Amino acid sequence: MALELLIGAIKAVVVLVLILNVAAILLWFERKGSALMQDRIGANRANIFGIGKRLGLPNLGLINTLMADALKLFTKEDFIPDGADKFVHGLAPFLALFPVLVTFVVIPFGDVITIMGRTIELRAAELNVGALYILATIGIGVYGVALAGWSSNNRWSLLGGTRATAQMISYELAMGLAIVAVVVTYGTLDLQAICRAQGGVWFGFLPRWGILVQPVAFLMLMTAGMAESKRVPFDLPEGESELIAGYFVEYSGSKQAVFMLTDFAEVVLVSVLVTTFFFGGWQIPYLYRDGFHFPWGSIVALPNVAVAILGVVAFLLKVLLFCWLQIVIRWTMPRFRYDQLMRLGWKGLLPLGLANVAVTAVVVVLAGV
Amino acid sequence: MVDFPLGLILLMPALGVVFNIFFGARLGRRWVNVVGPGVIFVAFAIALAAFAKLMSLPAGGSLGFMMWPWIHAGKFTVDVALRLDALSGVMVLVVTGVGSLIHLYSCGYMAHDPDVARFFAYMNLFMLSMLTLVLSDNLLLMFVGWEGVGLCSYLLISFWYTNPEFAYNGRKAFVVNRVGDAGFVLGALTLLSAFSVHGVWSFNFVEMHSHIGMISPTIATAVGLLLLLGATGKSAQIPLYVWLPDAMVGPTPVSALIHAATMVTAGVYMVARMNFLYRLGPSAMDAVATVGAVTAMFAATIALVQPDIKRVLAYSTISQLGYMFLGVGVGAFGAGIFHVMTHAFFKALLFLGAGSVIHAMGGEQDMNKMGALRSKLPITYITMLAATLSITAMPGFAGFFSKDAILGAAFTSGHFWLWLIGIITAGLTGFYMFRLLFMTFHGESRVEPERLHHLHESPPVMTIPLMILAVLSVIGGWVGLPNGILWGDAFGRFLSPAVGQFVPVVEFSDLALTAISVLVALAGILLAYVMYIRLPGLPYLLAYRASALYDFFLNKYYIDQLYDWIITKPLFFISRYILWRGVDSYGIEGLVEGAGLTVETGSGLARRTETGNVQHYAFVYLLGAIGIAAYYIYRMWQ
Amino acid sequence: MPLWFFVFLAALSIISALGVVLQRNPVHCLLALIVTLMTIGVLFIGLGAVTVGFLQIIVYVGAIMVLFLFVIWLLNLQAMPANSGHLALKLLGAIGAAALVAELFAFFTQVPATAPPPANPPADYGSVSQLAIALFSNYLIAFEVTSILLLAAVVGAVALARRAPADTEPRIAQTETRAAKSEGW
Amino acid sequence: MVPASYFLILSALLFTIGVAGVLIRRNLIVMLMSIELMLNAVNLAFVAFSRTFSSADGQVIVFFVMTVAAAEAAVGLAIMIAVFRNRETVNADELTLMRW
Repeated sequence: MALELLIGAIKAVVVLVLILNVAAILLWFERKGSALMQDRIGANRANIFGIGKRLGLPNLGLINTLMADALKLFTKEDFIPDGADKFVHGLAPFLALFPVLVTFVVIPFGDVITIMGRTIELRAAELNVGALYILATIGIGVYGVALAGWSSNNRWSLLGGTRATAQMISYELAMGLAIVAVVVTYGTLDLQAICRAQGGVWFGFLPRWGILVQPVAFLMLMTAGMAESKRVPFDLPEGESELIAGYFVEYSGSKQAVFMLTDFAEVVLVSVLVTTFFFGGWQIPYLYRDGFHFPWGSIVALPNVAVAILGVVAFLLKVLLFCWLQIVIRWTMPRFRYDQLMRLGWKGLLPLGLANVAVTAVVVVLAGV
Repeated sequence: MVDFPLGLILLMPALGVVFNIFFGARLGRRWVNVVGPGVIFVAFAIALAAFAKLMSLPAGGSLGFMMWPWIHAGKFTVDVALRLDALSGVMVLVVTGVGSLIHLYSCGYMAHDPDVARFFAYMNLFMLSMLTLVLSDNLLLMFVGWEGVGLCSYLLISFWYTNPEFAYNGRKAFVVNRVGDAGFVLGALTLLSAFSVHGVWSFNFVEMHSHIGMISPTIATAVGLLLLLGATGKSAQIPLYVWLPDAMVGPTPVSALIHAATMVTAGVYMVARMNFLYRLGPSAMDAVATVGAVTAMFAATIALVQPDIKRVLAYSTISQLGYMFLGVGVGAFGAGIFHVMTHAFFKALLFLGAGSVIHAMGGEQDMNKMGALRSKLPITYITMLAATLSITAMPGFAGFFSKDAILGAAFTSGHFWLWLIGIITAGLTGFYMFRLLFMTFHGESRVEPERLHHLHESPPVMTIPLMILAVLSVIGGWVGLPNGILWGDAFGRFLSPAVGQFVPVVEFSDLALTAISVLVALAGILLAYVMYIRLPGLPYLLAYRASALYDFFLNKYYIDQLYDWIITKPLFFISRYILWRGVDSYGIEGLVEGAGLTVETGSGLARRTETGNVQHYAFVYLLGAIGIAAYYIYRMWQ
Repeated sequence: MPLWFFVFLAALSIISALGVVLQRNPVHCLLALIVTLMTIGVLFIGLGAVTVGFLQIIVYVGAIMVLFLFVIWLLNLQAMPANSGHLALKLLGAIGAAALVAELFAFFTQVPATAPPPANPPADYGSVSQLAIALFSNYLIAFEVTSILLLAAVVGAVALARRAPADTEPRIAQTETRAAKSEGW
Repeated sequence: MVPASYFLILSALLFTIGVAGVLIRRNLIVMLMSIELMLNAVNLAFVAFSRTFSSADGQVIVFFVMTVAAAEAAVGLAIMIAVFRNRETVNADELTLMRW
């Protein structure tokens, strides 16, 4: 029992650390990437005793991102506006961050690993209704933003909060429908099972990834996910030019840091979901429990641990890839108008998702899966 | 008892009623004039057929027709069934025959009345009721007809209801009849209870007749008196005659049909029909006879001085009805019914003739404004002369035989005084009838000039019935000649199975009696001739000299005023100040409005619970939930 | 589910439920209600009805409560004086509530379910498939009717909340309200 | 394992609290919330019984209750908006036009 708890704790910590680091790295990605795309240099000032210079290393701004900003944010004054609902105002950021973080609990980041004869599922919580869980946590995620906007006693933030809430509610539907389609396809709510189902190949060479079965659902999940994460082109809740910064205008210091962290965590979450549902999660083409089985017949045997670690690495790489994709989009697209946003959500994605689910259901029934 | 579709006789007038009520006004006068009398003629034809059938049966036979079961309550059963024996046969013939003639006459008489459809509807309804009365085979159905004719009488007396006095007279007739009907109902119920004691639960005449032996004479007398009360009401005898003179305000055909020929004889018919009962209670019969005789004389005296032609006829009707009661009262039921028939002929004729006169005079009824109409209205004069001779019992005329039979029976049955009254009345009759005739048709004309120029004989539709009735008033009595002459009293023999045989107790020569009555009548006629032809001033002189007596007669013995003071006024007082102002206003309305007030206040209070506040409702809801839960806990802990 | 966990959740739910009733600010009430609902959802899961538990959170917390929040914002309801008279009603309501809870106690301490439920329910207990099978076999008609009900609710909500032609209605409404207030309704 | 009666009693308490909320609070929205609370208390009882007799029916009922609750909330809140637009209040004490 105790051992179980220990293992669970370890897994949880691992996941948490992973997410936070990925988020932090993502921040750096964002800066450097945007600088790259806009032909700027980007963050390059922070320097500790000029060590880097001495060593002649190029200044990649890592220090800015990973240390300086964090220090700055966490040492700033935590300002609470007059007339704000202090309790809710303080509670909101964590209400925003918490659901996103706990979502990762059900994400399998690898296959089973066997240590001292004990096989361990590489995910924090072995929940067999992971999909439902994800939907639930995403649903809860609304409140942080909404309450943040409301409690600040500020028109802009209230507007931002309202927009954010409306937007997230609208796109939750599309997201849910996409996930439902996948669930119907694989006939289970267990994410690990879904990942396993994506192992193996068709016609001897084509990896059985979900993208090939549910392309529509993939597009919908991607779009809806980006809308959920309220980033450009869906950043109306915080559109600087209209609402200054939307629902977290009145936040400063650590709380604002939490909001930013939430932002990136959501990006990671979207990538994770996409990876899990459509790109085999930790699956690597041709890699099985006992090693690689290439289409041309050559077999490379590998120890179980190696396979597991490979899987985790592959998972992380895929996630980072999709994070990068989102960043590229974020720096490429202009912002939607609100009516466009709503039209896309209600008139575009929702009917599409319904049709997709219907078709999927029919096909599944006919195929007798 | 042989089956015969007697129902058809009733069906005809019923059809007429329906037609006249629902289509008459729409289809117009022509149709009404065809259908109204037509149905009665058809009924008359059917009645003739039925009568022929009856004649073909051996004596004492009867026709029966069961229409439908009516009341079956325990042992008590009454059916809507008809029966035609000799008695009802005669009545049916009289009713339908005279009725059809009068209907025909009405077509002419009501030619200028806009409301003719309603008139014929009422008339047909009356025929229906009268035939029901006559044909019924049990007392209850008879009572239905009894009430029906009363209703029709009321409707027709106040036919011109726009005149308040006419409406009042109609109401008077109705109310007075109610008194009599009360007597009828009490009598009937007493009889039934008396029978039911012995296990006979029936109103059927035949059954009652067969079981009459069970009844004790006292009860029979009581019932007889009660029924007599009803008869006096319907037949306008003392003390309930007062409505008939006032009933003359109705259209003259109505007076002829209802208040002379048919309805008013219903009392006589009823007594004759219940003869088995009356035979059991001699004192009741004496009462009947006494009432009849007194009424006859009493009414005759009033008739002496009345100026209104129709009122004279009305009182003479009462007087003649008195003769009939005298007849049935002394046990000569056959003679009574005989007089009913002949009286129907000549009295109907008299009324119709008077109606023709009034028609010609443009509505004038005061004989002081008539005179010397003989040349203007020849047919009317001739026919009325025949009728007058008949009613004054001139030998050979119809009235002679019937009245003679009655008076003879009165004497030979030992009622000398009643006979004497009858004789005197005969004289009075001769006087006032010829007074009427002379004042109307003879002497010098007192007609107002502006009426003179449009004096005219009535149209044939009116005169033809007059002639037919005139013939009947002459020969109608030959069916019942005195015994020993030709075929003798065929009528009496025919009736005797139904009403029993008259047995004289005093032996006396019929011829002498006849001679006396005829002489007395002639004396009356002579007196009238003297007073109204020879010495026209004499009546006024007499009226001046004996003004007290004259006024006494003229005002009908002040009986109306008497009733007014004894009965009407106190009744109105009680009704207005005790029943209306007191009981109704405070008692009943108090109850009603009290109920309303209770509801109003109660709801006013209950209304307060509707506060419109959701939470109050929710709280009540909660209480309900608690109650239900409590109930189940109670169940659980049982 | 261990007893201590149940007790913890029960206490949490009751406290937050009381918060719903007692707090002045509608938004705080809403937050309290959200906590209650989530606790109940967790209790469902603890009882093994996993699907229903998550559905509870998705539907209630994720959708319905957000609707409430929106309306609160839309009507701009700030903390309002909770006790506007009606102390009598409050007292009676409290008494009635006490009576009700007493009765329910009387029931639930008597029900045969006092014994602990079977430790090992059927393998698929509370799973989506079990629920789905029940829904689409025994309760199919009810299910369809519910869908119709939802459609009707959507249409009705839209029809009700749509802003009426903005010229007449508000004025009438205001006069009406003013009249009402002046007459002390 | 926790006896089902504990759940039932808990649901009773929650239900009663909801009742009290409906009776005590003047704010229509809070009253609606209290109603939701009552619904959920009942749901809890249903699930407890469902677990006791390990049948799916209780959960199905819960499912339906949720659906109905969603519909009810939607319509109710819409009504509330309409009312507020007309009367400028959602105070139950001031919304008493439907009375004697």
